[in-house]
Amino acid sequence: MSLSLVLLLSSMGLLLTGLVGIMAKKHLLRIALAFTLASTGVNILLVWTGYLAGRKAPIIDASIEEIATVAVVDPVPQALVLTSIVIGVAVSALLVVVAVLTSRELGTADVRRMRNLKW
Amino acid sequence: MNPDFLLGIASVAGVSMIIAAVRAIFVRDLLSAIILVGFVSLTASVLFFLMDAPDVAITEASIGAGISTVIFLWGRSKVREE
Amino acid sequence: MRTFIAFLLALYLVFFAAAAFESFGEPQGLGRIAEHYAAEGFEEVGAINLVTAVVVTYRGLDTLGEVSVLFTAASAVILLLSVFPLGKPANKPSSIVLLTMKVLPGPILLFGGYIIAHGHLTPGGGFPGGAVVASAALLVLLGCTQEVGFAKWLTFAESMAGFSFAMLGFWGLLKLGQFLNNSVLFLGIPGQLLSAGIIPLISAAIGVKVASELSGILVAYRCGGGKE
Amino acid sequence: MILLSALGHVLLLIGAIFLCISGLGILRMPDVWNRMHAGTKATTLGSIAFMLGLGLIRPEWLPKLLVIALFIVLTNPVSSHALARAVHGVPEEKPDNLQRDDLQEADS
Repeated sequence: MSLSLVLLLSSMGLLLTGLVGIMAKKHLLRIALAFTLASTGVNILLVWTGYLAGRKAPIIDASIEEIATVAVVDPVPQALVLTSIVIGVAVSALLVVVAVLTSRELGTADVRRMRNLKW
Repeated sequence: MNPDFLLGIASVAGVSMIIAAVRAIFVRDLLSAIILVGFVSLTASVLFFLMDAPDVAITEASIGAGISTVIFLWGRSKVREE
Repeated sequence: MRTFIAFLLALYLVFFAAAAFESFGEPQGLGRIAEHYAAEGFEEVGAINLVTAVVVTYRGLDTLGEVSVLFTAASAVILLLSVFPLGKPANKPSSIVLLTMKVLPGPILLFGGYIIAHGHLTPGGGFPGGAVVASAALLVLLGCTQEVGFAKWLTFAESMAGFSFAMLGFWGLLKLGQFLNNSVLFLGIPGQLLSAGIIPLISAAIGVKVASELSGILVAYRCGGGKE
Repeated sequence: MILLSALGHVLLLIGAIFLCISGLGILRMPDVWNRMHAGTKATTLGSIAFMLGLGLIRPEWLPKLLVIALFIVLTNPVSSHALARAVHGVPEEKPDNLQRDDLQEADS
């Protein structure tokens, strides 16, 4: 077991849990919660693709003695995930608002009991 | 830092994160599920820090454990069910 | 039963992803682009924190697009909640919470400003700092029952931040022929607060934009949409 | 220097013990009020001891850690207070042996 494998397995497990929750749950807020879990798993997976064991954070200060290309981890996935987290919370806010308005309109938040969805 | 030490922290954080996520999916009480998802975000920020991504760790800690939890708590208090 | 089927389906999807990862394996070194950033970024943009350098200048155009995605989501929330109002909470906070609400947002705002201003030196930048500032706004919102004073400035702050981000980009386009070129301002000595060209300015713009959008969502939750 | 470091380690141990006791209290206590008591008082003391111990081991971190400790002192009781006010409105959580309820009269 290396550190990289542990990180990969935990991100995959989180993604799996989130997908199961999205597919198997019936309550709208629980689907939104599972969506948040899955997006956290994807974020960890994306940062993992730039992780190199034994290197340092991509901040070039006095603690880095060698040339920077062999001393730091990949900054590009981290920059991607930084924006992805903030967008994820805005999207889950939108999901929650849609779930609340739907439950107010139909009287239930359970997807099995939403009968009058034909239009 | 010591690699074995890092491996231990990562194992504890990852295992507790996955247990909390599974319980968040299958627990009956919605409030417990929301708090468990906040815990998952917190451990995920620990994992980000172990992956040498301190920027992402700060963002995940302040957003995942703060604002996201508040958003879901608001949704729980406003959802109407008969 | 339903959970089991969902588990099998999700397992299939995750194995699909794992097989895709297997084809290029565990990362061995930096990619070509990342190698360029790590080798030249220090001289090219003068920033110590490479992540902020990538977010703000190298991938600044992408960040502009991502910020507009954020704007779309936030404005959808505010629009939905102003069309379908849900009513306001009636509970009145106690005096201890009210006093804390007056004292604590100052230090939290200071910390958020520190994170934004030192984005090119230490871990941080526009996105984390904006989230911290939004949590200060959340603290203010928890202690109030009616309209809050800063709510009417959020739209103005948000649009000014977006406008200044785009204008800083066009400044580089006009002066040096490249959108979001970092060298339009002096690069300075790396490691000082006033260095790294326009990175602190763009970080401040991103921070104000993220903070105003997230707190706009929270204000809409608390007070039911905007006035307009 | 070594004395300061040893004192710091002792403070770390005290903080860890207090945090452990507070976690145990949250698990074992019977109702919300007791659990909140365990989760606030012991956690505050444990966190402050932790910060002070870490600051004695690494003296260059001491100002930041003191600021964090001050922040914990400001926020932790207030959050516990807000939580208690929220629980007070829930009828099921009212204790059976409650003699008089001053907060009820103050609210109404």
